Amino acid sequence: MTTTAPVSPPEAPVARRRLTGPRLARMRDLALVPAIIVLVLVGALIDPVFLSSANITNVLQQQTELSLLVLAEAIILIGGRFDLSLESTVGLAPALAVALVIPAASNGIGTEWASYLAIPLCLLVGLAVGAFNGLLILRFGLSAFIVTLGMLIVLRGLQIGITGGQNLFELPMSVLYLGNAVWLGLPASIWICGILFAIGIAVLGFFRHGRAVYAIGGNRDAARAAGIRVDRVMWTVFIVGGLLAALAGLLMTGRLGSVAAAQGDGMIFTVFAAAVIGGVSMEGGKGTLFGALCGVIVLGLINNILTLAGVSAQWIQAIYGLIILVALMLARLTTGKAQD
Amino acid sequence: MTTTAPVSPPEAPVARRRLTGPRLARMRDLALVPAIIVLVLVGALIDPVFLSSANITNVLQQQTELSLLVLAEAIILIGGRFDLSLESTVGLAPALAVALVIPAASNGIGTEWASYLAIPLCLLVGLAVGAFNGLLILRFGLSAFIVTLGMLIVLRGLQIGITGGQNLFELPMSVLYLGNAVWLGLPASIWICGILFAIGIAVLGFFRHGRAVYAIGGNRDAARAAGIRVDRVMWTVFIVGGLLAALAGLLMTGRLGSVAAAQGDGMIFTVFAAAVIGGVSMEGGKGTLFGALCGVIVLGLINNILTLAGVSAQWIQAIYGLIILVALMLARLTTGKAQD
Amino acid sequence: MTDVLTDAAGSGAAAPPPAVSAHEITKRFGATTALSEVSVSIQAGTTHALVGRNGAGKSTLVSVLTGLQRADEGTVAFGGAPAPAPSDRDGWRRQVACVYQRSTIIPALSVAENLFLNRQTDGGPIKWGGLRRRAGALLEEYGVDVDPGALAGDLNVEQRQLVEIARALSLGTRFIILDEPTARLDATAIERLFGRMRTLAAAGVTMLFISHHLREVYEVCDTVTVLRDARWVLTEPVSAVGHDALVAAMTGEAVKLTEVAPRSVPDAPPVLSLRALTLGDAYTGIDLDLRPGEMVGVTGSGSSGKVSLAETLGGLRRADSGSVSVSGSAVGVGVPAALRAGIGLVPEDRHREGLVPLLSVAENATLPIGDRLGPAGVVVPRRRTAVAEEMVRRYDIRTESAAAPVASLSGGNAQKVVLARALSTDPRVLVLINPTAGVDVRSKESLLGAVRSAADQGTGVLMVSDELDDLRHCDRVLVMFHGRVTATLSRGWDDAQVVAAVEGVTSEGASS
Amino acid sequence: SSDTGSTGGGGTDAGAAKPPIAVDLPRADSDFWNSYAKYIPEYAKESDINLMTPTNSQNDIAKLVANAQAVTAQGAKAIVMAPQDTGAIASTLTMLESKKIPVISVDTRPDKGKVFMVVRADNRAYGQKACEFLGEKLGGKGKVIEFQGSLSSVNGRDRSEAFAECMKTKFPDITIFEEPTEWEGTKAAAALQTRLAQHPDIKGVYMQAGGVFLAPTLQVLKSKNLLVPPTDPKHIFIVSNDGIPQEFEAIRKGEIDATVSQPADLYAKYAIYYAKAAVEGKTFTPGPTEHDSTIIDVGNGVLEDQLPAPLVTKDNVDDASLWGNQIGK
Ligand SMILES: Nc1ncnc2c1ncn2[C@@H]1O[C@H](COP(=O)(O)OP(=O)(O)OP(=O)(O)O)[C@@H](O)[C@H]1O
Ligand SMILES: Nc1ncnc2c1ncn2[C@@H]1O[C@H](COP(=O)(O)OP(=O)(O)OP(=O)(O)O)[C@@H](O)[C@H]1O
Ligand SMILES: [Mg+2]
Ligand SMILES: [Mg+2]
Repeated sequence: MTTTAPVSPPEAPVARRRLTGPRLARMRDLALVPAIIVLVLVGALIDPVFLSSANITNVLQQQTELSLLVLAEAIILIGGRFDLSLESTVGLAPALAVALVIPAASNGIGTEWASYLAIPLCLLVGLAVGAFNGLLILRFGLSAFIVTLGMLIVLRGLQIGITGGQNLFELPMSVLYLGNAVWLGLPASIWICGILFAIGIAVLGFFRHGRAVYAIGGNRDAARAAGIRVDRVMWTVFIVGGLLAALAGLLMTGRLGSVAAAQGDGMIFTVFAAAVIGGVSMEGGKGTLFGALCGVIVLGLINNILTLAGVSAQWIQAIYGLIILVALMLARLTTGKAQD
Repeated sequence: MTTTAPVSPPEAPVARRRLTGPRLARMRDLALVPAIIVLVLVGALIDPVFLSSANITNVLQQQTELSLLVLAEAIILIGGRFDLSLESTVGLAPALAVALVIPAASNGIGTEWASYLAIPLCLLVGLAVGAFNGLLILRFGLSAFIVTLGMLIVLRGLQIGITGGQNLFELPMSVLYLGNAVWLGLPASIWICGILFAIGIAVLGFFRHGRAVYAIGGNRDAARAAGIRVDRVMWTVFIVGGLLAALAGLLMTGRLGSVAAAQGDGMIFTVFAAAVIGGVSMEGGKGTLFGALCGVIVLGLINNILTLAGVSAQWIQAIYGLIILVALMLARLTTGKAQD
Repeated sequence: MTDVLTDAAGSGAAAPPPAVSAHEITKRFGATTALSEVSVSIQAGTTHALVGRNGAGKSTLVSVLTGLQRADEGTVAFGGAPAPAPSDRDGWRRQVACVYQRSTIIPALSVAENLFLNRQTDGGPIKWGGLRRRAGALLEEYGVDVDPGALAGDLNVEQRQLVEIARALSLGTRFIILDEPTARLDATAIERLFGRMRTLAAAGVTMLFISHHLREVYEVCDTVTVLRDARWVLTEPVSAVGHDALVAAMTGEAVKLTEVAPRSVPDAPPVLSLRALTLGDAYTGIDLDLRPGEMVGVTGSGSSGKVSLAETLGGLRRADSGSVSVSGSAVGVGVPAALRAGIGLVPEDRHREGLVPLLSVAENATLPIGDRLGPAGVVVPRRRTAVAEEMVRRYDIRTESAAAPVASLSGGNAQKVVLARALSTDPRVLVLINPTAGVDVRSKESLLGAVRSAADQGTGVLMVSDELDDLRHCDRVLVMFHGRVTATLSRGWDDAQVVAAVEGVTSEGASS
Repeated sequence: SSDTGSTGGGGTDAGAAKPPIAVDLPRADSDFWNSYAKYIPEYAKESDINLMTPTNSQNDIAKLVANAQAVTAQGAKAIVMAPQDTGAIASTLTMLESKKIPVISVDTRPDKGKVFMVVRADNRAYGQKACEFLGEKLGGKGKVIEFQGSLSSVNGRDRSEAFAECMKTKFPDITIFEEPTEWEGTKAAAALQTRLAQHPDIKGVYMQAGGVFLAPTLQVLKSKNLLVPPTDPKHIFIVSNDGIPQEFEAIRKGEIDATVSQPADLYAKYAIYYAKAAVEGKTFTPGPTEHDSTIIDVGNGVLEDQLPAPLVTKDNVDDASLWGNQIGK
């Protein structure tokens, strides 16, 4: 005995009311915008100084080095890898470059190379570190976490070894320039970051090699099958990461007027926080540089507001952490998606 | 024209001489053993004191707190999650417990509860932190990385807020006891760690709920489809993690005789290093507690040897990092497997 | 289609060089030999079938032919010229396109980007609008109804498969490999694929087609190569080798496949009852009674709601309204409740929900019964191994040992582990979703045999499947269309009836 | 390009008419700096200045720079800071100088850049005093373990260098084990344990920061039964540094022998004093001051008021004027 249900007319297929992919992804990108708006409002209420162009410029300039590291880390994370050693490169690259250039009397190594070499040397160190990380991780198949953690320690150790733990403050003019110059009324470092982020967003959004990074992070085997030279692309990414970290070190050196022995120390946590708050996934293949930039700005605003509000030193850290957690929940609520 | 190969008789399938899975896994577990042997030999060469039972006991005791954190982190990592906030729990749990118990004159909060409550309170704080982390991550679907990073900051901030950034020196006897007692000729903390690791290894290796952690870390959806209560198991894991961190804090407090405002600060890097060196994967489902324990021992030996050798402060960090990298390569060579 | 078939081992000096030839390929993984001195050559313009049991080495040969893996010994040539260097991925991609057995879809990227991965643009920046339009046109051409802007991760298994096929076919290469493309497609989609393949063949494209459905081999292929235990066994025109001979070549034994024996179901109160079960857009008002020992098939086109229904029963989803009860008592929410009520599930996607790749076969198969393998939550390894070895034997799982990680198994064998897991709890109701996807003929038989014997012992079986061969084992078949059961076919239906009901064309003919 | 002048007037309403003075605290997790933080508002009230809510740079030079910029935007007329990283503050000082905002640097002397006054105790003197005390107690021979701070801290480096130099010249027969600790108690405890196993005849300890090293050191010695009165031949002589109440307590009990009291109260008092003087337009010249200290010119016109940092031993531990005896209890 069989039964037949009334045939429903061959109507249109079940409506697909779900948001389509890119739209959702874009939403996720903008997840932090409400948080930023809330922060700006709160800041303006707390102290009118907050909205002054001088203050905004300061906030932006203070975040430039962090933002370059976040740019580097975000690209590496999107490619499904990891680099902890960036924070040490921020210190070592300028320290080594400067030490090679300045006289021994100012804590240099004694080589006293021509001082115009400082910037190229600094970038070269960053490049070399990135390339070496890439070599160990990609060729020898070592864990990225552990290689770069080891490198984090080794590079910091090298810097202390080379400088004897001294700050270097007799800097060549070229090194000081970038961190201090003002172009068209804005600090040069803001321009540089802006331009690099624009390039990064364009490359990752609109160019084959940039998209390849997403593909690799999303599914390495599939990327390989699609003809992407996975190792070559990732090696480039590590090298770019090292270069960006060296550049960040250069900007920081210029801005602060010396290479501190602890320059960059402890930054990597903040770098990850900004990237992940900005929607870049630790699992690879997900997130955008725009989101990461929003993450950087959120952290910068929180810091600035806490300072302006004069929160007591005793509770400032707890409040800072709490605000980050709340910003995240906000982001979660607005996108409605679980994070990972 | 077609050819047909002579139908081979239904012979035995091609010999499969490959190492079977478990044997390989066990090899991976033992990956650090050569590194440990090399370190022991080097240590013995550098100073005969190295092999003295007093020194070995010292090395072990110094690693007890770290090892408890690694135990906690390894379980959480095997379950495919993350907890950065353990290092702050190490400080907050004993600080809060002690502050609730001691008089306000000694920087207490002023509640002056009975001092036998200190240990239970401390563990309770750890439990609560773990439960709260679990809640945010599992129920609200927030990213584990970012939740626990936020918590890391919040908890440290709470500790500074509650204690006003002071070290707590006036400790109740019960808190001092565990970090100092000697049972059967060995420090109690070594016994405690040994027993907890033994329990951990047994549970993760031979108990249903322990195996469930591996299944969850290996493939959460599959674990769910197989009837494992994924959220409940992981929540338990987070709570156990918090408890272990609180216990580590207790041992450290006892051993050092005070709750430093920065107690545990910066430990999480070392915790991850030990776990990952020990073969626990950041991707979940891989690694064993025995391996993690080996990782802890390797780091402890390196530290001890560097101290005994009297390496200059200037180069100690670089050398430390280098040795870690080399130990990794050794592990890589002996297992012959790529890491992740 | 070409009728001229040439000796695979090659004796035709006069004949044009084969489109592809693999010579004496040997490939080992550790001590496992996946391919042992296998030689295959495929004449240009033919459609060549590659068949063999699970784990015979078919996919390994594919990865060697596409340059993803390097053979330990032997050479590959395309059109007589040696294959590109291993690092020259573009070179390989000019020679061969492939639909791999494992998904190469990148979930976090859009469908359009997945289709044009690494060729989004000929140079210069990517024009996303144009890319989506091109993707839309391509998908339409292949009759795939998905939004090119959607995230690939949001597609269901079948849609992903269609996207992969569309991608491979659109690459414009003269040689295309399809590794079990039909395993996850329903009948209409398969028909569309075959139509497409015939057009390509007519245009002179060479194809290597892998499937466990021998009927499909006869339908679209010109020649067939059989692999067994990593060795080449035969290469023949399909017309020259009968079904039974093919099975014999694959299995190495001349035992015929058994016919589906008729069975009777004793009258008894239902073991599983669904009442007005409804879930959002997926399905509406499902009523069903399943008697102990009864095997009920459920089929329907993509998005008919059949999978959601099965997943609801297994506890993976939660219905909005309606009730599910086993032997009269209501089933709670979630997988543990379903297991407790006695419902076992073989989920749809073995990679996603079926298996924990790093754990051993034994452990995967015994995940739900950890509490029965020792006292007080202890899992006694010896007992687990014993139980697992029994399963390996009963379900004919090809593995080195029960302790091998399940990730090292071939697709079909992995599927058997999932079935073993579902049956490990001795369920009163067994719910299966596409249980034989990717399973070889002989294994399929043993797998369905295991299901049948479970049914014979009183387990109610609900089998969601697109495969008529599976459905033939069922006592009745429900056809779903847009979330409703639109037809019920009792034993004795013919294929056309099912296809018609699935298409929603008519259901009158289905009732008796 | 900015308009900082127009938006002044943060801080408390009470002293709205007076120019606001900003204070940045270097960290909130050390007893010493917490005491300093407590003294700041006290002395501010006493000297009747308009103190803005103190900021805290959490031992992070980048935060210090950010804070300096923020308080400048809020209209601060003088800034008191304690840059723990003395090199990296140079550009900020230049910026502040260009805005005519005087800076009082407490505890550290910036490597470069203009400051109104450095309020500091001589860290080299700390190392020197510790060396002389230990050398004397040990009779010029034996083994001493030194818990150094961090190489990247100028104060730590000054103490280490002065200690090493003094030992080398005055007590060449004393062996020093220099232990890098990064200011971490756990590292010090581990090093002490290891060294005691290696050299059971260690007779002296110099710890560069009592706040972090005191409790761990005592705990290790206690577990080795080495915490005995100075009369016992097994006694290990310990010199600490900071002058927190717990160190005094330990001195009274005979557990440690001396500490160099780093004057948290005077730091706060004279930081406020010079900040007030700076906004009032006063100037100073090198030479002795009326508060038992000397102002010296350390070069480039930078003046440094070197406050006294007394060595506290059993003899003077109950001196009520020591800051460690004024708080807590
Ligand atoms: N990467 C690998 N590492 C180890 N063993 C492997 C690997 N890939 C395949 N094998 C083994 O090689 C053999 C052949 O596998 P292959 O995937 O080629 O089989 P198949 O014929 O495609 O089977 P199916 O029909 O199930 O897809 C199997 O025993 C499999 O376990
Ligand atoms: N929980 C849900 N809420 C809303 N819509 C859903 C839900 N689950 C599934 N759907 C939608 O219901 C429709 C039917 O989905 P389902 O996966 O059950 O189809 P199916 O018959 O199994 O298809 P296939 O054969 O391709 O696997 C799809 O359009 C799907 O997007
Ligand atoms: Mg296959
Ligand atoms: Mg489906």
